[in-house]
Order: sequence, then C-alpha cells, then structure tokens
Amino acid sequence: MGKITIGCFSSLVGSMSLDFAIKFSDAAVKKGHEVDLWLSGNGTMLGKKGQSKFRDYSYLMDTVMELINSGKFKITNCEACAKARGIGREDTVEGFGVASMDWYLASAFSTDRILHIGGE
Amino acid sequence: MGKITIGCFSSLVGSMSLDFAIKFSDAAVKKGHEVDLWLSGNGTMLGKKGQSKFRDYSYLMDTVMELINSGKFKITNCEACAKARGIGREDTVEGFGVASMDWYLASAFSTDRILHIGGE
Amino acid sequence: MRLAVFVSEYREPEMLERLKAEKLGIVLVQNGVYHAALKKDGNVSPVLSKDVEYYALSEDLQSRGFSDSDVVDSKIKVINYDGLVDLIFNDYEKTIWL
Amino acid sequence: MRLAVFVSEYREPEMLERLKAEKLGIVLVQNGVYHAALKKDGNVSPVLSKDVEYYALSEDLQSRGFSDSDVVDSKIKVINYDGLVDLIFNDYEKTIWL
Amino acid sequence: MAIKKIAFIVEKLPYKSETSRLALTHAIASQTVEIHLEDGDNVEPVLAFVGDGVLNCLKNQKALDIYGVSSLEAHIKNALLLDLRVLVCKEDLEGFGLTEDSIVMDAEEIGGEVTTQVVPYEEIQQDLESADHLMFF
Amino acid sequence: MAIKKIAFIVEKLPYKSETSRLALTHAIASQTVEIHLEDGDNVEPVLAFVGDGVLNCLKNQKALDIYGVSSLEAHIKNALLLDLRVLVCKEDLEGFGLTEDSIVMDAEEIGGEVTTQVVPYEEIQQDLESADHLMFF
Repeated sequence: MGKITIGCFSSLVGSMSLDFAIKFSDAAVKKGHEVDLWLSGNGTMLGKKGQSKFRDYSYLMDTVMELINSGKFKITNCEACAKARGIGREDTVEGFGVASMDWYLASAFSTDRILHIGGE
Repeated sequence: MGKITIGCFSSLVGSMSLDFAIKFSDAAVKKGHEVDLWLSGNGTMLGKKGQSKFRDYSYLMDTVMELINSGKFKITNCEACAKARGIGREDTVEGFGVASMDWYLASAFSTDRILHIGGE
Repeated sequence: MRLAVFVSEYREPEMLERLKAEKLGIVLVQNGVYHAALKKDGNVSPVLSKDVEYYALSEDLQSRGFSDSDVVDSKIKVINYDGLVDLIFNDYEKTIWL
Repeated sequence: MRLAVFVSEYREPEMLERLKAEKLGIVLVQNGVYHAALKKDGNVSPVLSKDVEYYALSEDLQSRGFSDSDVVDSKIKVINYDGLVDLIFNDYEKTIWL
Repeated sequence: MAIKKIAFIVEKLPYKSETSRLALTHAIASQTVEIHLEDGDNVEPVLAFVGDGVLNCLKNQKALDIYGVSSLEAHIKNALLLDLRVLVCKEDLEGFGLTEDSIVMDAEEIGGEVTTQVVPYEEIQQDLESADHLMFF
Repeated sequence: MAIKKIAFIVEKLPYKSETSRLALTHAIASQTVEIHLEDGDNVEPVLAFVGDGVLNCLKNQKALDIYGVSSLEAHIKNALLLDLRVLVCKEDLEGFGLTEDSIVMDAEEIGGEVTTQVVPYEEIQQDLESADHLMFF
C-alpha cells in the first residue's frame, strides 16, 4: 500500500476537478492507500461550512466525511487562499486542516506519488 | 446618460474578470451612467463577508462600497449560486442584493447595454 | 448591427471567423492584449487579420509589462477604461465577450 | 522515467509534443475524453498520434453521453477510477496534469 | 408594452466549467421575469448551441448517476418543456459526425411539445441580428 | 537524510487565473518546509517557465499600481532573492521575439545574488527527469 498526495489548485467550483480529486481519493482509500489532499486557490471553497446540496451542483461533503472517518485521508485548506476569500477557521468544515503552503511540500516529501491538478 | 447591465459569470476569483467588471463599473458611474452588476457562479464569492486584503489577491470591496454609495450602482448575487457555496444572506456583505436569476433578465429588459462576461 | 467583440484570451477564438456585423469592433482585454503586443515566430496574431476596428485596453497591456506604444500594428487604438465606457455607449449597440 | 500525462481539455496541449519519457502514458480525463470519442471533420484528434499508451476514464466518457465502446481507436484502454488508482501506483512514477 | 429578445449562445463544453449550465438556468428564468416587469412587457429568450457547444446536446449523459450533478441533457429537456426556442448549428454538429439521432431533439417523455431545431449557422446569425441583447456562454 | 527535488513548471499566462502566482508562492514555501521534516531532510525546488509561461517573466508589470495585485515579476524577484533556481525556456522566449533584456534576470535591487537562467528546453527536460515530483501550473 502506498501514499499519494493530491493538490487541487485554482479549481473552479463546477469545474469537476474537485469531483475528480474526491472520486480518485475514494477509490485509492478503498484499496488501502493513504491520501493527502491539498486545496489551494478556489479549491479552498470545498472547506466552506453550510454548502447546500443542489442538483445543479455537485455536493461532495458526504464522501469527504466518509473519507476523513476512514483515518487514511487528510484534507487541508491553504490558509492564505481561504482567508483571502473570507473563509476563516470558524467558517471551515470540521475535519479539514488549515495550514500554510509548506504543508503541501512536506506531504510531497514523504509521499509515493503526486497528482498535482493545476490548470484553470 | 445611459444604463448598462453587466453579468459576471463563473468567474474565477483571481481571473481578473471581477476586477474588470468593477473597474468598468467605476468608470461608467463616474461618467454619470447607471450600472447593474449581476454575479453568478463563482462570481458570487465577491459578496462573501470577511474577505482579507492581501497583496496577492485583488481586493475590490472598497471600490464596491464607494459604488454602492454613489446611488447609481446595484450589485446582486445569484441566490442559488451563493447558497450552493455556503454563502447565505447572513454571510453576504451589506449592500449586496440577493435574487433569483430572473433579476438579471429583468435588468436586461430595461437597460441600454449588456456586457455579459461569460467564459471560464 | 454595431457589435463589439471582447477577446479576453491569447488564442484565436473560433467564433471570431464567423461573426458578421455592419460595424464590428474587436476589443482586446485581459490576456487578449497579447494579440496586440506580441508576434509569435515573427508573425502577428491571426486575430488582427480582419478588416474591422481594433482596440486594446491600456490597463491590461501595462499590467502585463507592455507600454501603449508596444502594439504591433498602428490600426490598434489603445484605450483605457474611460474610453471603453464611451465606446460601448456611443459606438456599439451589442457586445459579446469571448 | 515512467510518466503519466493527464489531458483534461479538448484541445491539443502544446506541451504534449515536447514531453519525453522512457514510458509515457496519456490519460484522457474530463474534457480530454472528447479526444477519445470524437472525430472532427472526419479526423481523429492529433493527441492520439503518438506511439505511447492511451487511457480514457470511463466515468468521464459516460457523463458526457458516450459509452465505453465509442472510443475511436482500439489502442485506447478505457479504465475507471479503480483502474486509474492501480495505474498510477503500479505503472507510472510521475504524473503531469495538462 | 414591449418584448425584448435575448439570445443565449452556448459555445463551451458542458462539464469543464459551469458556463453552459448557467446559460440554461438563466434562459429558463425568463419564465418568471414577468413579475419584475410592467403588464405586457416580457423577455423572449432563444438558445443557440454553436461550435463545441453542440456537445452539450448529446443524449445519454450520465452525469447525475456518476457525479451527482444534473446533466445538460436534462436542462435542455426542461428548456423544451417550457417551449423555449432551441437551435443547434448544423455545420458544427456535422463536423463532429453527429446527427439528430445523437442529440436531444424533444422532451416528449416529460410532456414537451416543441423540438430542437438543427439550423445552418446563417440562421443563428440572423437571431444575433434580431436580438436586443446577446449573452455568450 | 534526504533531499527531494520538486520541479514547478509554469506554462500558463500570468493574470487570467491564479495558477502561475500559486506556482511561485508554493515554490517559495520550500523555504519553511524544514520545520515539518526530520533533521537533514529537505525539499529542493526548481522553477521552470515554458511555452506561454515565459510571459510571466516580463519586466515592468504594473499589476500592483493598476489592479492592486502583486505582479508575477515581483514574485520571481522574491524567488531569486531566496536563491531558488529559475529557468526560462530559450526557444519559447525567442519564439516571442524576446531576449534577456525583456525579462527579470536578477533581483539585485533587493539584494538577490542568483540570476535567471535562460536554457534550451532540453535542459528543462533533464530537470523533469531528475526531479522526484512534478507540478505543472
């Protein structure tokens, strides 16, 4: 079993990149791997409390919670990116980490694979 | 003097499309025109309370407030788009309207010009 | 119709070839200003090959490291936000953002 | 190196021509799956013209209205998220998302 | 008493961004705009799919089953159910080797009466000319 | 005791999205990563600008004056100040008709000692090979 670090950067909500990251994480954890997921740029919106489950908008929180409860999945918001958007710790879903950017590099140090989802 | 309705859709924070919309609105209002600005998709994040003024991130709230105070500028968040993202009315900056999508079309009905900023 | 088309990306928008209008203006904004300021492999951008009015937004040129005089063709009028407001209200009726 | 390149857009990524690797795999995901499922003006996508391994994500094909058997070339292996996890851990060392 | 015509032109692909979804939901919002307007005033939307945008119209999109997000196919059916005029560019459809069989042409199973119209680009251009406002998605 | 090399490859334009800005800020974060690691362990970043990405390196970007947002030019100077290795693809720079005079080559005015290296793509490819991990922006 291995460890993969995924970075989801500058993701549009609605771009399906967050959906990809969560579905991939779910498949990896079910196979027994460990996953670190780093959210930066607009990706940090995934950590916002109080998102609504609308049909026109993919709602990922149920799967995220299952993943967190598996003990094999860490999800961390970029602190500066979130704060810039008005999302402080008190506004962040419980179970999400909040850290500075070196967290991603530290995770990259000790991981087997990186999947850095950049793009727009 | 005329009226222009601007729609900023699916704008990435950090894409400069919101910056464009606000700078254009500011120039138009200073010339005596009226501006309606409709925010949809990720554009609704502009209405989130508590955004921080970081140098790496354009901070538009001061100009938005001046524009609102001019009496010639209405700014309205798409209610569903904002709610999906966990941004309810209590989480929205004062002075921003919150409305359903027909608001944009009603504004379009009575305006002289539309500048619909779509794209990605 | 008098149509102003905003080009905001540095690649040729597919729709540009098709759009027809009595009066057509192409307004280069955001990354669209690279069409105005750069040649690639010595060639000007195909976006500039139409017989229409061209404008480039000064603020977006300067943000990216260009000066107003860097435009590659004198047919491109460099305007600022103020000028853009006048253009939209006075010279064109409809707009498209690509 | 053994490199998996994710293509997530339906246009040819400029970098693709340049990337070299001992073992190179191109993984078509998101809008990248259109390269696998469509011809344009009768031609297969230039993205498919390399002598490398090709994969397309089943879930992304199906979301967009295609079935797994719609791929235009049998050299493209259709895999799901499960298969993708195995691929990344077992067959490749490094990844690039374009 | 006036009718303002708005053309919603979709040229982006369905799922990379929310763009085309928002085109559909805003066009459909024309159904309720009257409440904001004077008696007799109204907005008349026309939806046109051009370029890569025609791929929004493909049948059998499984986005809801797989990603839990409503498909563009379902949105287009809603538009037809509400009698919106839906145009698809013939040249672009043919460029992808697609036919009317590949795309959503009606919403009969939910009671829709109007059908999608596959038309040459020239007709769409005429709608751009006759519209009061254009919104490109 | 180990050093892991991470290549940050930037091929996007500066201001359309946050992409290239985040590349710079994350590469620079390598300066503080040690606190999370065992003694002697560290991360060695290399920043490479390729394709359209070389346009991030242009001088005289007025983004801060005009839009109130720090320029990519300033971020690249920071990277040089912190002794990061910064590579710019020679072929791509020349393709735009640009030279070393057009781009940020040093951060002397803020005390930086290293300079930008304009190198053939082949050298960047070698960095991709020798890196432990790749991050494409």
